[in-house]
Amino acid sequence: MNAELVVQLCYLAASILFILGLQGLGSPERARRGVLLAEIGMVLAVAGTLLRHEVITYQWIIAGALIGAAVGTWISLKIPMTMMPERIAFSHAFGGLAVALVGISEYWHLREIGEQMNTLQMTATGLEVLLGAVTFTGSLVAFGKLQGFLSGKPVTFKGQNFFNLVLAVVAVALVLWLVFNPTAFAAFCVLACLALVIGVSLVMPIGGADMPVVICLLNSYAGLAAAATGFSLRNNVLIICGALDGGSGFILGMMMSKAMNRSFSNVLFGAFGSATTTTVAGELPGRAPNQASVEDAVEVLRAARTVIVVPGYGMAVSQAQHAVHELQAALAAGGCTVKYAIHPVAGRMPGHMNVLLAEANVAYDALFDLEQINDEFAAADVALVVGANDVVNPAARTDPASPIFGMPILNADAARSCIVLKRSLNPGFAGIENGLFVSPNTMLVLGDAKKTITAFTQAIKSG
Amino acid sequence: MNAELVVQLCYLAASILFILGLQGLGSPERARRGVLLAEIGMVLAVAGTLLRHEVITYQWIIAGALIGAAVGTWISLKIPMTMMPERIAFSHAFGGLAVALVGISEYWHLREIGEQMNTLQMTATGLEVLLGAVTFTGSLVAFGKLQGFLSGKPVTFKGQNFFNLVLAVVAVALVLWLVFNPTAFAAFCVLACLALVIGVSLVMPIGGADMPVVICLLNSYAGLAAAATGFSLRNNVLIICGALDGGSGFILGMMMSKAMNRSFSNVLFGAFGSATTTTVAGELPGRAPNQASVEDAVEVLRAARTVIVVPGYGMAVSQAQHAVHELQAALAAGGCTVKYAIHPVAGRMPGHMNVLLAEANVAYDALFDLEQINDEFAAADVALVVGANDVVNPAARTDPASPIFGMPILNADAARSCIVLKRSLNPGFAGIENGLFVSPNTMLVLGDAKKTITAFTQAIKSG
Amino acid sequence: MTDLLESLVFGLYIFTLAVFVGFQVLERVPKLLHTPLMAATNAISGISLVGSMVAAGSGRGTVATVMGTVAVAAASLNVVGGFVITDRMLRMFKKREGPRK
Amino acid sequence: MTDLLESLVFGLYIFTLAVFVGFQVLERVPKLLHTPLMAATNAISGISLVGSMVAAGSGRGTVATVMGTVAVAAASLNVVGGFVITDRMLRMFKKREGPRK
Ligand SMILES: NC(=O)c1ccc[n+]([C@@H]2O[C@H](COP(=O)([O-])OP(=O)(O)OC[C@H]3O[C@@H](n4cnc5c(N)ncnc54)[C@H](OP(=O)(O)O)[C@@H]3O)[C@@H](O)[C@H]2O)c1
Ligand SMILES: NC(=O)c1ccc[n+]([C@@H]2O[C@H](COP(=O)([O-])OP(=O)(O)OC[C@H]3O[C@@H](n4cnc5c(N)ncnc54)[C@H](OP(=O)(O)O)[C@@H]3O)[C@@H](O)[C@H]2O)c1
Repeated sequence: MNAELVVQLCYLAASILFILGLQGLGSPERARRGVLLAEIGMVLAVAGTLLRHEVITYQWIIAGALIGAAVGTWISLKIPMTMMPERIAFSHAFGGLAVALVGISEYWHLREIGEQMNTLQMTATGLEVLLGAVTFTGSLVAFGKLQGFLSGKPVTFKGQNFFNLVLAVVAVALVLWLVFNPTAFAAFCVLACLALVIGVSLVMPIGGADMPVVICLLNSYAGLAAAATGFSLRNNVLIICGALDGGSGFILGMMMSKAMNRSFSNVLFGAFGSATTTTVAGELPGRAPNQASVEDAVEVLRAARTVIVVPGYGMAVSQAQHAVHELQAALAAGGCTVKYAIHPVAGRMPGHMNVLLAEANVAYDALFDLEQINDEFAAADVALVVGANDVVNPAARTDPASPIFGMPILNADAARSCIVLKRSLNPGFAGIENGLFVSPNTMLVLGDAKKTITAFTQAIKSG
Repeated sequence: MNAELVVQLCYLAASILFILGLQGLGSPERARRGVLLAEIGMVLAVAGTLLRHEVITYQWIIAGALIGAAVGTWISLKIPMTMMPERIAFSHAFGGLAVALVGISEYWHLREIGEQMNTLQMTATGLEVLLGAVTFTGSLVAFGKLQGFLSGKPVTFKGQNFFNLVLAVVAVALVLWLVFNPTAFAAFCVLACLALVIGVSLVMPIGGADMPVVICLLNSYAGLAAAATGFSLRNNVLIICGALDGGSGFILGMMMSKAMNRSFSNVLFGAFGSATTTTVAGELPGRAPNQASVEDAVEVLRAARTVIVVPGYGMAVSQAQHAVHELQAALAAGGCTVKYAIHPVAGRMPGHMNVLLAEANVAYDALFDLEQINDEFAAADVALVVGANDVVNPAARTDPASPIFGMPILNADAARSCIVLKRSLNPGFAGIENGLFVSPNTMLVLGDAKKTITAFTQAIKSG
Repeated sequence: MTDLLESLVFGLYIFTLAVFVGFQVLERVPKLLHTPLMAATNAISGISLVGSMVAAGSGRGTVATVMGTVAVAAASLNVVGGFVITDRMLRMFKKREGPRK
Repeated sequence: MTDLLESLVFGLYIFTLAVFVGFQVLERVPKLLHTPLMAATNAISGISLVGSMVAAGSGRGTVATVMGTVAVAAASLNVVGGFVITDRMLRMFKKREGPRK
């Protein structure tokens, strides 16, 4: 009994440390200490588990842990910051796999020793395997699409929604069946395989650019699966972490869909992906965009006292964050104030731009949220749009027919002049034209953002 | 089993509703709906309990509930808002009583049927009876002091701290003894009586004005006692409510002691009351206070474009809140802007001034916290100090020797002129002189605040 | 896990989590509403009613029942009184200027 | 209460309270740190390691053990990888201007 109490107290302490750790992420100063607390929590949880009397052999645990830790460390140290969305999809896949395997192995073990699960265990294990396996294949597909192994295009066929619905109903029916017939091994196997199929068929129809929302959704599923494991193993730390994890996916997904002006229930119930498929070209005033050379733009920048940089997905594509920081330094050396305006869904992941700019040593107190900075554009000399598009599209304010109408955007068009860096006249993620590019006080400098900015910096330094 | 499940789900729902209810108190718009949710939660909890199979007779429950509800409603409808501190002390006493009686009756019942408590139950019951009984008598003494039944003066004798310490040690020892000898009935009785004594001897030495901090402390004790009941009866809703209640007492106590510039650990460990006993008369510039007549003050008020009212304990004493609102209306009719500056510990209870002004129909968006309004005094024509003293004492900013040095205060002295209403030249709660009263741009109008303000209003209306 | 241990452990989990929830919720209550907050937690603390009802209504002999009944009365005084006064206070908080007398 | 019912009920309490705690904590994470947050919850979700270890280390026959071992590897990949990358990201967030290259 005493060892058992120690185990339970370890788990309790771990749960507290995880919560305190996430609380630490409430501010950048306390964030690293928070992560340290969470790490200690994880060590305690593992140590507690090693003390459990069921655990009698260690070699397989050690082997698995060493392999996992080695691969995990290697990937995490090597991966460039621009590939974070891929990395997160990838690790959701492993999270789902682990949970599903725990459920399957538990079921298998009881079957081997001739016992059967009680109602609660069977319900929890069924949901655990279902959600875990869906997360596994779903995240793999998401990863493939982001990475380019799979076509980023939505892969659809007629009746797909109906097909998915049928699969989901069958899966739930199988779980119910198992609850009343826990020994129905065949049903269990079918459930597991079906869940793998559901994961694929849920994510295949969705366009690559919509992946971030899908990933948050899968994050929530993974959390729920872990919580279900907690119910079936009567393990509270699993329930708590599952709830924290599921909640984080849910909150980030909600925030994203709000900032993208879609109803979250649409996102939850699979109606996303539509924006990519229905490309509505908003009507533009028949003006030609005002293309400008690097020299013209540099002249404007030299005269500016305040510049607001608006980074977007294009900055990530061209890895221009370091170049941007150098430009900031060059401008600041000339006495100009440089601020960054970060739209909540700029890039392809919540907080994407913040991490990239932090990587390039930009101090985070120079980064401002939409609400903080939007009124300052009117007083700014230059808004420098580095590979952003949808998040500065004035149609969101003015054109009720636009698919992004109502989405809060950065008022780059309010600045005295606006310099836009992009490679072509192609639209951005939402697939719609952008009136900002043809506005008279916009200068469009075509070309890769990194190259263009480096050229700016050189010209400003040498001049 | 099914009835049991229903009971448990009622309790779970009740817990959720209590949490949502307190969340509602996060803003005045949602507060009433929040309280409604909490009420529904309470109904569910009671309904669930009636379904429990242990509960077989209803007449005593109904009798008790009717009496309690009738008395509670009557008191709550009749009591004037100025008596809230008394009312809260009073109901803590009943909370402590209920918890202690539950523990005693549980113990008695098991003894009668010849069973004995297990370790967990006995620990929890011991703590429950201890904390409950301390809260009971402690709150009664606090009530008596606030109400004037008992002398508000600190009642002390030599060696008191040592005496209290001994009592506490004995009580804890008795609990431990009971854990190992749950059938020691005599020890149980001694524990209960001793706890009653501790409650009295803990609160007697503390001055009437320090009661609010004591009340918060007793609130925390009551919460912990309820949580202990939850452990002994294995009732989660009790544990959750106990934690919420204990947390609220703790947070309010911490906030108060911070705003009063005392360390909370001092307060927790009984070092409060000291400010009342060590009356340090701060040195004042040898100027005589600038006493003024109602007419002089009215002249200044008539000329003012912006007036900031600083209410304090004196407003509660003289029940001047309605008069203040009428003055506000009269001034506003003349085109003057009137705002209220609410210090976090003005009055004798957290939020005291807010409730009084709300009672007098003052809109809550005219009330401002210290941080919100402190910079506005410099631009105000008049600071009208209605029975406040310590919270506007500039010594807190300037005199390191003052006992309130470092406490954040309202900068009433920064206004162009300052009108102070009080009855005499006596000091306020902290017992120290106030340099504001002798400052050259202060006008001191002596007299009861309500009478003075009514005179102001009449003069302004008629003029 | 023994039964005893299990209820201790689960109780500790619930208590700890409730403390977290409580702190986070209560921290966000504005100073404006601190007095109603005190009254509302007072009402909620009347939840000991749930324990008192069992003590009063389980047919446990005179002494236990009398104590239970007194506990029921004390707890329901808090519950009902606390909610009534909280609501009475909150009704007074108004955003726009109310009618003047 | 039956054993089964009790663990269901306690589990529901813990889940519910944890959801409250989670929402309140996560709502306060600034947008600035949303990417590190995703990585950190990723690491924490590796807590399924705790279940995997039992599956891999309880001497339950080949099939169960192999599955358990794979699960341990997958979960510890998330735990270790998640914490490493979170820390790597957070180290990049600086308040004052860092040295320029
Ligand atoms: N952040 C999230 O969490 C999230 C999640 C899901 C969806 N989204 C969506 O993603 C969009 C984000 O908006 P955004 O303004 O950041 O990006 P965007 O609208 O996708 O536009 C990116 C722009 O960058 C340009 N670009 C690409 N590569 C470039 C390079 N190497 N050099 C210079 N320019 C380059 C592209 O134009 P060219 O091709 O002409 O160069 C394009 O106009 C929003 O619609 C949002 O709803 C965001
Ligand atoms: N709010 C809380 O939670 C709390 C809790 C515990 C302690 N406290 C303490 O209480 C104090 C509160 O400060 P405070 O400025 O509000 O009050 P205060 O410093 O106690 O002063 C009250 C003033 O009101 C005057 N007064 C009393 N009755 C009056 C009447 N009928 N008409 C006009 N004036 C009258 C008194 O002067 P005369 O006697 O000359 O009339 C006195 O100067 C602080 O020291 C604080 O630390 C507050």
